[in-house]
Amino acid sequence: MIATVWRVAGVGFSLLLVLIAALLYGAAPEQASFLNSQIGDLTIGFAVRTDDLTVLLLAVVGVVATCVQVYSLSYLHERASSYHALVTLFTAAMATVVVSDSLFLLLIGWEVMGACSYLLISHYWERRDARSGAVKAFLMTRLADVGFLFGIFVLGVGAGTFRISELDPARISPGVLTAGTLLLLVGVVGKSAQVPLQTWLPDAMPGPSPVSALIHAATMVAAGVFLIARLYDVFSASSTTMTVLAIIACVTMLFAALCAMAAVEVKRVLAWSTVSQLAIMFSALSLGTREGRHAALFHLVTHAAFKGLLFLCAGVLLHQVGSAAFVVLRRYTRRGVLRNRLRVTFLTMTVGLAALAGVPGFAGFFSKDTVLEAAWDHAHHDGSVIGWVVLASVGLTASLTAFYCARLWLWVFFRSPALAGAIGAFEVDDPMADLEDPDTSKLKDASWLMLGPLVLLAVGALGLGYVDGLHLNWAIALGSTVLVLFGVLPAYSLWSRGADPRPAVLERELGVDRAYHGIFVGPVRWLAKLSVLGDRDVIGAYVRAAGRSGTLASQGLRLLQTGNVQTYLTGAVVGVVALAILAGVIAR
Amino acid sequence: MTTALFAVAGAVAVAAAVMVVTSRRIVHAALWLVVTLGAVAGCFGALQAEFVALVQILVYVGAIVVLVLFALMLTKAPTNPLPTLTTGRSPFAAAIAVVLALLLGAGVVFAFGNQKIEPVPAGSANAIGTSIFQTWVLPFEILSVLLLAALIGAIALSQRKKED
Amino acid sequence: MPLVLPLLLAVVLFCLGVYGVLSRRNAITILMSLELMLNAVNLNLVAFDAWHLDGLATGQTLAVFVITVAAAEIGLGLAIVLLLFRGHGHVDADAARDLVEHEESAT
Amino acid sequence: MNAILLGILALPMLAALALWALPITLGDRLAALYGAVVSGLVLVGSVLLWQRTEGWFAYSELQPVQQLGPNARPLDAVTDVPWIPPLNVRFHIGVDSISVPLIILTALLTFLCCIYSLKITPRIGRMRSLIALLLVIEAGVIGAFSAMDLVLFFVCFEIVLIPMWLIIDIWGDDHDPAGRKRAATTFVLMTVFGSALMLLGFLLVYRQAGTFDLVQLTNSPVLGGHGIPLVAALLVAVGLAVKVPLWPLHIWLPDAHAKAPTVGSVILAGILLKLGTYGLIRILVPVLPDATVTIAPYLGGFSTVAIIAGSLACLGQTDLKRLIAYSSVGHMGFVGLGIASLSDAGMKGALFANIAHGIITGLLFFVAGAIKDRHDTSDLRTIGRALYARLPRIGALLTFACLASLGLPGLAGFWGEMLVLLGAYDPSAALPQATFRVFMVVAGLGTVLTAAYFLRLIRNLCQGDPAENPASAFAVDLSRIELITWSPLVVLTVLLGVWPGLLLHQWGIL
Repeated sequence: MIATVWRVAGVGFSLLLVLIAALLYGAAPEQASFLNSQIGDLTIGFAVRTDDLTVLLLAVVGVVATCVQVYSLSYLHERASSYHALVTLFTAAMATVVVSDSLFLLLIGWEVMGACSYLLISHYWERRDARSGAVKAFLMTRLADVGFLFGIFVLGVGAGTFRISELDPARISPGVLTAGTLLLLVGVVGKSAQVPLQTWLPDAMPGPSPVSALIHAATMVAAGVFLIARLYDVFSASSTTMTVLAIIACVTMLFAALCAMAAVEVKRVLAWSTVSQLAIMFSALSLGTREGRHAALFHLVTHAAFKGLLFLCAGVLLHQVGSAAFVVLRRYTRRGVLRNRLRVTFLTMTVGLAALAGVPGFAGFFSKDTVLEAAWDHAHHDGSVIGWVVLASVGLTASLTAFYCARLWLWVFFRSPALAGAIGAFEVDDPMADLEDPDTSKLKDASWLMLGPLVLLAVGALGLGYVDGLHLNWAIALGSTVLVLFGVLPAYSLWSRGADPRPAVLERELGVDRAYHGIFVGPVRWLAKLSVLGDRDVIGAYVRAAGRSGTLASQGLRLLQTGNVQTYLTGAVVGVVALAILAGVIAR
Repeated sequence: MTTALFAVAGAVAVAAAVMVVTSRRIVHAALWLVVTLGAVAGCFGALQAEFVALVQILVYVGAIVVLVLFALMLTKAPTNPLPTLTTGRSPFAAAIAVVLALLLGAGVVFAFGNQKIEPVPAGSANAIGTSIFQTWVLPFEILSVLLLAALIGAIALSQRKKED
Repeated sequence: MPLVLPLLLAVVLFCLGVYGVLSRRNAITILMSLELMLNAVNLNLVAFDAWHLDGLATGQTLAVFVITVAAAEIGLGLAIVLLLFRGHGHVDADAARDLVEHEESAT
Repeated sequence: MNAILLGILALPMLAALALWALPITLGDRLAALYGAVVSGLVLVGSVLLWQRTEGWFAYSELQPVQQLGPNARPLDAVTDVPWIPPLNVRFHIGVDSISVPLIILTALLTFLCCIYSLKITPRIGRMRSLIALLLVIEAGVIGAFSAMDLVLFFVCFEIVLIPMWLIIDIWGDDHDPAGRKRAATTFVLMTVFGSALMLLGFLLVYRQAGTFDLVQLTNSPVLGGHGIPLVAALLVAVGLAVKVPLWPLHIWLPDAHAKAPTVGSVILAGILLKLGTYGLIRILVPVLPDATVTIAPYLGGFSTVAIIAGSLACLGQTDLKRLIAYSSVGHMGFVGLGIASLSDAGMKGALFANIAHGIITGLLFFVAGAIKDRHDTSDLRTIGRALYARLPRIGALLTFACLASLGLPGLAGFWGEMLVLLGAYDPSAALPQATFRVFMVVAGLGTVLTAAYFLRLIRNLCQGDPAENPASAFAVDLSRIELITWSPLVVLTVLLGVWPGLLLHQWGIL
């Protein structure tokens, strides 16, 4: 009953967002502030605004949220009420971030999203990986949010206002501007899982797939991109921040793409690819030009469509097969059933992967080309080093992306001729793999409640590329197509030979996670133990010693109680004499 | 004349008092007390306080010392010299007493070193009687109540309980 | 007659009394020493009366009162000494330690 | 107005005396009902004291309002009669925008505790005495929050102690009589020690200023940052810090909270700790302004250490109630840091965090008490995991309270901490800015640690494999009385989270 109410509320609320976005489309930008209070000469309160950016993001959030809510109706049956309630709360928080004109309102939405993400990742709280992934996700973003909060302080106090629309970079001193934006960048890096705070996103995958689609692909992690786009004037006024952003983005996109190449689970591949694609958006933003901002937002929209689609497809695999690990999926594939039985899923996933890889004609191709074009323009016309670096790394990433997309597509859906039906390269993950053949008779495609959103998003992944108006730079388009081919061909050749070489260093994701564990988690645990012991054995010991010394002193004083009247009297007389002498001395 | 008389009586009193606190035989101490009290009464007389002197002899020598002797008898006090007459603290007590004496003496000399007592007319008993029964009659009556209370208290304390 | 003469006599008597009270073992001797101290006080009272001459004979009256109180006090004191003797079989003030803190009662 | 204030002071005290004096035997339910009615009346009265006009208190008896700026408004509900004339001590009470929210919080929590006791009672029973003691505490705390005379403040401060001691000692953890006795004794001895130091400080203030009257002292404070004012400030600060409690004087707190009964923990954490911080704001800062500037960096430093040390200690706890108790150390550290920053934002943050901590920790202790009652222990390992499966609603409420307590924006816990950090970023001009920025960064890391231990708690308690932790038969989920008692706290947490202006507005410009 309650679950039904929340289901209806969830779907209704997401549709409402779409409706609001449609109504606001083309409307003049407006602002309103409310519930203000005065702290010294600063105003702390809430404010909202509407403009193009708001409408764009509201539409993205609304559509993806609607898809996810509808999809979840069929996907998820246990704990549905809390799930739908939290997804709705998340959607509301994201909408708050999008419409906010007050840094504090934005922060509220920002962190409520984080909390919802935490609660939704741990939706399957009986699973160990879900629990630890959720905690990790929340703590890492929380750590980054501390920087974000300080950034708000620096900028807000420096500019004398916490209203986004009133932040004028010209009126803020350069030092404050750089410090503030760098601190804000910390929050952005955490939320969007960029290097060095990237490790939480792949570990957040034990959450339900629709949640991964909504939160960890389409919206929440893209909030960082939105924030920089929102504060673009402020950010682009500080070249230091933009350089740092460019470095982070370039390192991240390559790092994440490399990790994705070695991942052996569909959702983990997708998670790393999300990190990598977000980095592409950041690299576009780091150019500091209008084209860059436009390219980033364009890529954000198309990425929301195809990455949401891909996660929902992975969800179908999980729902129908029971796992999204390559090794399990291969067992179905070698019997040739996966592709045939899950035909809609296969087709939509193909569209999604093509868009992700940047196959010409698909949405991802156009948006990535816009990024490349913006980088080229910046590099070529302005002679900027950042432009060249971004251009090079995005190009390289395009190749790597194409590689892991092709690898995923081929290994999951196609029998490798060289292996003649054997599971091949992934058997090391499960020594029992060959002994047990899954029962494939009951495998069928999901209900249309789940497939409908897939189709809708697949249409988006196909068509969104043309929405922006076709203006291709043919040289770049050709170049990127070649790069994609450079990625696809090795993947095909490896697959056809039945080999999947995964360097150990990439499988361990360069050991970052373990290093963080050693550097932060261990010492904190040790300090916690120390602090408990310190309280008990140092501070507590002082308190106990104070009590003990009181007891001891009283026991010592008891010895004076000899019972002999004359002793007492002697003491009294001595006291009188002493007092008399003292009185004489004082009088003197 | 009175000064000489006082000095003699005082010297006797001091000497007897020393014997009281140092005598090894307790009964002797009590008897030396008689001497001391008598000498003090002499001092009173030298100060023209005949009434107080007479009361002193009557009450102290006549009553209190007799009472003390009775108590000694009742508590089976040994009449032979005692080996452990004083406590271990006696040197310390002596030191304290000497310090106190010096302190008080110095104070007295400082404060009243130049004062003299003028010879006063004898026969002050009349004046005391008048004073007691006019000015001090209320304390006097309260004192009688106190004596009564002490009497009852002494009886209550020294009464043997039935089971003894 | 100099005033200090009786006063110094009183001081000496008083301090002898103090010494006696603090050092003698026998409870009755202690009481006797107490009498010495009271006498010293009386001597002071009488001396000051003779010196001051207020016409009311205050000092002498007070001395008589003190003697009365002393009588009451020695009566009670000796009663207590008797009680002590009855309880313990001796009148040694130094050995009467019923009020001592015992170690086993410590908590 | 002053009749209302006198009424809410006198009513619980007289009601408690009447409850003791009544010769008839009163059932537990009836006693709780009586307490609920009385504290309900007090709650109504305290809400009536709420002023809709904004502004910081001002002492218009000595200065015209115009001189104090547009935001000033006079002290409300003043009663000022001589009390101990030879010592120049007056019975002077009044409220302003600082004390009213705290008084309402006090009345609310006491009321909720009485309601809660209608159904859920400590095993030992004797509700009549428990309710009477609760009412005495209520009267004492309201008295301390409205006292405008140092001696009166001290007296009210002390009135609260003994009932709390009895509550821990008599109704505390019945599995561990020795431990609860020790906890109660440590509590009472340490706080009395603190009060003694505070009284010494008050006497020094009196020696310098010649009056105990807070109104006069605020209008003509004891100036000078060295010598006797400094000693007085140190004494007052240390005395109050015991109550706050500031690291390293916090050692009484975990035991006292862990051993106290549920209502005792709620009152102790929700109200009693506020006396310390209220005292710092009401007495230390205005009366000894220069000396406060001298000691403020140290106060801020110890507060920051408290944040970190408290959070770290939480990470190592295995006992639910002790963990929540230690979390109070961290949260009160934020309040201390806000006060030490001496800035507008910091002060308001401290005041806000005070209220928010009272509400949230009250809720946390209620939930912890409910879990403890159901499992007969508060040891996390014994309770087991997967509370979501066994007690889904209570588990959800615990999660909510934890999220609120870790300072999630949008809930009440956030604004106080945020304003405190803002205050530390931009402290009073008299203070070393760089030092306070370091404090800010460290305290910011403390919020991450706070999140860490609360998530650890949720993970170890609420989540887990239900198969390994089967539900016990008697474990009942959220009962109606719990719902009724806790929902006001939940509502307030959300309300203050989305509308901090409700309180911030009230304080105007400090």
